[in-house]
Amino acid sequence: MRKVSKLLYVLLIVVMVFTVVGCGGDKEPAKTGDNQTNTEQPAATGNEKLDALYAEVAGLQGEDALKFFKGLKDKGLSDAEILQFFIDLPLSQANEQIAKLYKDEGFEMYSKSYPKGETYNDFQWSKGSGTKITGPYSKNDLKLPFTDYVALPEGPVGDANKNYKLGVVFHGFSHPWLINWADAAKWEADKHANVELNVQDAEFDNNKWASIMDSFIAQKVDGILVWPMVEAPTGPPVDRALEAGIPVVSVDRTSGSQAITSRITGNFPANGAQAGMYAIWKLAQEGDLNAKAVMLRKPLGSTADAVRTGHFLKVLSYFPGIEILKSYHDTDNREEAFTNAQSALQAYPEIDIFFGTGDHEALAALEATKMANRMDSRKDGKKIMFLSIDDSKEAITQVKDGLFEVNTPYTPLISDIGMRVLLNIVTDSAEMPQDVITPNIPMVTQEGDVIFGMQTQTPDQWYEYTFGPALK
Amino acid sequence: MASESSSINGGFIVPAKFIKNNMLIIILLLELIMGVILSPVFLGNTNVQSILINTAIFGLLAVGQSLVMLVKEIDLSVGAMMAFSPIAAIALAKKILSASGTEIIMGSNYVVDGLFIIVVLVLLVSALIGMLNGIIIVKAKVPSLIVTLGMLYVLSGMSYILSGGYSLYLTNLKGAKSLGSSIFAGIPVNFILFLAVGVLVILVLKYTKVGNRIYSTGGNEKAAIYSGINTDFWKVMAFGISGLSAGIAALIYSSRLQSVETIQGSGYELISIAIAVIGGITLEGGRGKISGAIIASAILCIMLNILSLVGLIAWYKTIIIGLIIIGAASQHAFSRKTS
Amino acid sequence: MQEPLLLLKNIHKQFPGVKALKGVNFSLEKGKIVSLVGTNGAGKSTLSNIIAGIYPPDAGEIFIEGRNVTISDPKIAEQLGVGIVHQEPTLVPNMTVVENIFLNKEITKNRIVLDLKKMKQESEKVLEFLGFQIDVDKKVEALTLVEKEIVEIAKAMLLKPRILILDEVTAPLNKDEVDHLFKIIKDLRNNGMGIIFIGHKLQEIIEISDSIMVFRDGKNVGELIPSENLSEKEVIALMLGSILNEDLVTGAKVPDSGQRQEVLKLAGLSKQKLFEDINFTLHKGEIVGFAGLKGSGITELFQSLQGIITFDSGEMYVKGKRVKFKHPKDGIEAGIGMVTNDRQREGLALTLDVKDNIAVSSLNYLRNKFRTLNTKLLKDNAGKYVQALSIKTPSINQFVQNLSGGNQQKIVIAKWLLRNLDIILVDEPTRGVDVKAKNEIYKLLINEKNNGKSLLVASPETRELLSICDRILIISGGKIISEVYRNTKEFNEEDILNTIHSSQRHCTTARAVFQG
Amino acid sequence: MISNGLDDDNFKKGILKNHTFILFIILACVMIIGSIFVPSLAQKGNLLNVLRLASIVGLAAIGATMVLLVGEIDLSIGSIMSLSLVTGGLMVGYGSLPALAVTCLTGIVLGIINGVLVTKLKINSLMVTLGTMSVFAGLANVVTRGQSIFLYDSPLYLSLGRGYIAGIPVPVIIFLFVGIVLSIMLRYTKTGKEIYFTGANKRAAWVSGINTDKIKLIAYSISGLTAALAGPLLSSQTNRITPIQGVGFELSAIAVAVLGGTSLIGGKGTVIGTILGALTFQLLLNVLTLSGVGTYMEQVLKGFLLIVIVVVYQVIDKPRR
Repeated sequence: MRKVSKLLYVLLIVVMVFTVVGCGGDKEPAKTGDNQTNTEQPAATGNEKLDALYAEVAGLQGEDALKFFKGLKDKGLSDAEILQFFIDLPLSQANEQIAKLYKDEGFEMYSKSYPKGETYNDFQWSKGSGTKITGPYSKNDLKLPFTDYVALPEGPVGDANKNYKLGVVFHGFSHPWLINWADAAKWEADKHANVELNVQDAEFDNNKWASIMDSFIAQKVDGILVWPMVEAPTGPPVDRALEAGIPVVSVDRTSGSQAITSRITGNFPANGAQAGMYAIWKLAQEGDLNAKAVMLRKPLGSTADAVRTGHFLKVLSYFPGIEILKSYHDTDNREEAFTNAQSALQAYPEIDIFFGTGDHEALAALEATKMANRMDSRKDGKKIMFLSIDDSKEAITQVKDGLFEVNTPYTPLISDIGMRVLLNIVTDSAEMPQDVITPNIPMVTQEGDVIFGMQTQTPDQWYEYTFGPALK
Repeated sequence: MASESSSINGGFIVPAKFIKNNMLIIILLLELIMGVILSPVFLGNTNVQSILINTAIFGLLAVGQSLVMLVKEIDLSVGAMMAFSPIAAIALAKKILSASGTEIIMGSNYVVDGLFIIVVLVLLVSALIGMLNGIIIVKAKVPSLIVTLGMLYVLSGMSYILSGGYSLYLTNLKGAKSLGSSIFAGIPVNFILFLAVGVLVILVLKYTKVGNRIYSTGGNEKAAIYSGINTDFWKVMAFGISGLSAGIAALIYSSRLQSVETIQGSGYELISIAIAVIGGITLEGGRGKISGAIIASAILCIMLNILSLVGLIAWYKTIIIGLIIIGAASQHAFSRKTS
Repeated sequence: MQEPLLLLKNIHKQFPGVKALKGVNFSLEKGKIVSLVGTNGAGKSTLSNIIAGIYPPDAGEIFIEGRNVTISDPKIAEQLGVGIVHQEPTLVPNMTVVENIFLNKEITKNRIVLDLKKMKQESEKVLEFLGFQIDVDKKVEALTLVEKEIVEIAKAMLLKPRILILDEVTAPLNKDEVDHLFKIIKDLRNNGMGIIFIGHKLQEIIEISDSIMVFRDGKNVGELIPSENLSEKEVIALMLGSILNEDLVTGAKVPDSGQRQEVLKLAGLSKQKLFEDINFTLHKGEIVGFAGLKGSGITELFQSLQGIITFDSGEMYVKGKRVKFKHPKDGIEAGIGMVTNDRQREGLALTLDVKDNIAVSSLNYLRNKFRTLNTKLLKDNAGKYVQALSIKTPSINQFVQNLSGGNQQKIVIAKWLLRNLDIILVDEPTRGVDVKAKNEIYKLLINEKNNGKSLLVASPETRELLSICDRILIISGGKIISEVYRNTKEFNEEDILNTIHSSQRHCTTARAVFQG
Repeated sequence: MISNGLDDDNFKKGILKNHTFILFIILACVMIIGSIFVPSLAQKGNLLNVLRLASIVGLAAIGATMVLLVGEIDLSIGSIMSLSLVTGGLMVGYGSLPALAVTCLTGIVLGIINGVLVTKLKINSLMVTLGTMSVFAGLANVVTRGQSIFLYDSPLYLSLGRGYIAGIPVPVIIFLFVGIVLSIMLRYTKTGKEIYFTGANKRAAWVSGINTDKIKLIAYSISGLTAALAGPLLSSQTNRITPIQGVGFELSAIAVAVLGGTSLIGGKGTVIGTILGALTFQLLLNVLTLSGVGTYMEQVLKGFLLIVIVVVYQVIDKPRR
């Protein structure tokens, strides 16, 4: 009996010890994070026009900052430049809470390492372009927005009588976003008769991911297209492939390998920044720059979460009136996000903004709010703001129905770009840059408002490009 | 099932017995043949090596799990251990070394130094946690399923807290790479390490007192106690070794991917149990051979490899694995009945 | 005079709930066989376990050859030269005979590596000494009961102990084997070993011991020196003490042959390797005994009558209706229930309470019109039988595991009585039951017979059958070899045993085949 | 009575040895302490949320309890939930009722499959259900091709997870209904007693004329059904069915059952206990979430509580030998 209790103490102590160590552990990245770069100075973007603007805005805050933002259009910035302005906007110290949060979580490091730059051949995306397909795996009706980007004609590629074997490794044949990712890649490959594809699912196990890479290397495939879940563990396998002389192209997330042949990145920064833009713009519309926000976030440490949240906070950091009530993390699981949202609604009687770093999070927040009958619980009966990311048909429909204020698209339908880049490389028909940037997609608002001079899209304009199964 | 039919009609007893006793090896051979037929690259160097490394990782877990099952317990915490032990070890090493002024973590998540102490700590931590499992179970006399399930939650939670969700790079860690990818005579050193551990365990069980201790503890605990064997001690040992082998598996895993991540090894506990079962270790305790578990781990890894070589969608893989488990379990059930 | 080999002074031992030993004094001389007798829970096994170091005494001193020792665990006992054969099996099924005999006593070369060869020779030597041929590389689970028991003894003998404790070793052995064993034990005694012998079979005890130590609730109450004129009655009297010991009840008058109604008829019932060509008829209101050795197939015959196992060939009629049961419940529905010889394994749910254990087979009849259980009815009935069978329990909600062997046995019987079966098969009605409870159970059975039930009783203790049965069938090698009626001159222990042993063919394997 | 065997004579001692009672105390403590530190805990809305979530995991846990009672274990609960959800989901086109019907039906069928494998093939249930776990999970993905199925147009289906009847969330009502029915079944019917007896001593039960195979089959099909029932409650909260909805659910279910005082050896435990277990489990998580210790610390404490509670149970009902 006494033994038993003694035991429990032991266990307790062990747990506590590690917890203590742990607290040390998870502060750590932050410190070095801000040692590396002093966030006080505006980051040099290489774009004089923008740098000048940043110098101007640095001192401003609250109403002044707002006025400055509103004035951007008159300063002769194009829509794209306006968005770029908000993406590279340096952190302001005006809102201590946000500035501190930004440092503590080491967002600087993430946004620095995330590829930025010009699109290949300065490609500009025009509304309505793209190709309708039926997902080979999901059987969804989809429209790939960027089929003209790094375009590649149908029919055999490279040496017509050579057969090109390509490997594709990703995670999640049980995950809507990722299935559509695979759909786009497969569709592109199927267009070319002499391309043979082997698509493998590593089921969110990076060791399996590595094994599959190795089996591709063993098969001496001509090229590999990958979706790395996280950076660190996916570096070595990619490097092994490169050593074996097999080009590797990553799409969306980036791998730990610096030498990777080419990487197609989405636009996490644009997501966060636009969510921030919208929040400020909307608050300004309502005439009160004071607001309380809850952030429902993807798993701690995932690039998507860090980069999006970071850029969101940067924009908000100019407005002292904004308070971040709390961050809740989930494991990419809508049920968890839902529970978190419920708790948030219980813990905080006043919530003006729900920011979700993924569609799960925002949608969960919406449902939780509905169930708690808190939709219009802000003062003078205003509706709670839902800032969503990831343009699933489900999410866009919420914008259309006026339940979500905004959705900033992040589409899986970019893997076809990756596939084309890879084909170009394996057939050495064109020189490809290491970083292939996908065009930023303007956010989707119910009315297609103009925000700080930037034209946004209506749900109907974007709907055809959205991913996932249709609601109805 | 061959054993079934034949043991009924006495004629084929001998071949039936042979098949029954060497079932696993036969399956393994069949698989190899299948692999060669289905894929030209199956026997290619890279492929073989990646199979071997996987076998090493799962095999180690399975060996530990088998020992625990031999003493009639079960360990669900091995998977979480694979993430926790290296993360905790690095966190501790950081604390310890920073006292002596050397920072082992650079750029927020690049581990650059202290390989040796980290390795030692990994082994230490994993063994200790394993033993902690055992101690709780024997002292408080509570079912291991629940204790280790609880430990699974605790450890995986701790891993996140300790690492803050960041996965750590070992790419700049001197020696880590060679630990992971050094190859001896075409065979990954890690695999040799695993074989060494496996063979050691087998020999110890067969040729020293330890074997009798373990088997009697699982086979008939009361008898063991009446013969003056401290069964509690051996149970704790089994859990300790299970933890330790999970630690070693974690080292192989991390050195292969040259990184430490919070989710590594999640779900492996069930795979390790499955392998042990396929290898003929039963939950009744005191039955089965470690060698079986080792072969079984090879069987499973080769199977997975073949399936991915022929490019089958993961959905069907899971189904096949499930069927294999049921098949194996029932096969043992039958052979037990007939004997 | 020289120090006694073993001397216990004022030993106390308390378990949660019970005082097992209250100041036992005991001494064992070199070259003596001392028997411990006493009703269940008198403390015999507790004492032997203390000597064997299974658990330490709460108070008291132990001297071995005058040296005051504390035996904190079995290993130490071993070093002090104590060897013990426990009442319950202590072999590991999945390990070989050698491994079992040498469990925790392994011989090693250079301290680490096991010396398999040597151990093999050693264990063969021991077995040879005991006069048995057993393949030492066989797994224990493949052995017969007898062989297992021998291995147990070999295990205890291995280190040539000075003190040997034999707790209930003779149970599974047949007469010859027992005689053989006794011969060996006597040799050992003559070589100066001190032997403590624990048993229920008083004849054996009187036959072998130099002195008999009688225990009663945790104290040793007296010592008897066996001699021609020491009768079991005296021993029993001392065991029971105040409890007056009426002579074993004798079965009431044989029902007059007039209205004898057949309830069970077997014609050529056979099951391979277990029993063959069993023909007999059971009448309403009679008790038929089955005398035979372990492994003579009686247990399996009974099992096949309730459908616990199925017979291969032959015909079985219940009340004239031909039946063959595939499942125990078929037997019960036809009115046949078996009180198995292993109540803990096959009779009771120890972790459930008395009322549920009594009611479990009769739940169909304890339901109200909503088809749910009528708890009141259930309690009443359970209570009724607790009364009727005078089962000693604080309440019908008591867990069965907290009751004594006798009371547990009664609960198993009560289960069938509540179900109101016509035919009850009782296999070893008094196994592990003390003398007092024995008599109660005999009375109970006879009482039921008088209420018009029919019973089959099997028992290794012939006198038990003699005392309650109307006739006795003698089984050997799975065959009925003779039948004796009460009030005939052959209806006595000697003749019956003679019949058995004269005809006895070794078929000890029968039971082993049936393990599990 | 069966569960904790209160002796009429020493009732006091009994009550202290009573798992349900202890659990109740713990629950009360969590409630009181919690609401001191986290005021928002005691709010009606919050408690309703806790109840709703508790009902979902609780339903599955009741099934787990049934299987544990007969001395077996069911690791496939989560996969059964996913598979039955998606098969039902295929029917939402034809309306909510057929969808729900199919879901429950599938659940029962899958449960029976488990039961048959365990009883007929006589394989250790942990192994069987470990196998069926991955088989069912795989099938769930095959059925929907890994896709989600949306429920926006199935108000009835949705109301399962979100609706209220007389101010009480529907899941809670379903949960309590199932709970009450089953605990009546366990206490006051033949099957119930036979379930306990089978769990306590299978061989004895068989000899006593109980069809143990049938009993186990029943237990497994109940487990399948409850798992299938819990599914819609879960998915309707978030408007969609996914083929991975139930992943990991089996472990929480078993954990809750054990928390409720169900023994892994069999023959010991009550539905009431499991219900309380579910409440405690969920309330604790809720307290932690509200007090903001963070998702990952929650997990740690969850595991810690689990270990502590089984130790406590073990200590209080150490059998006096």
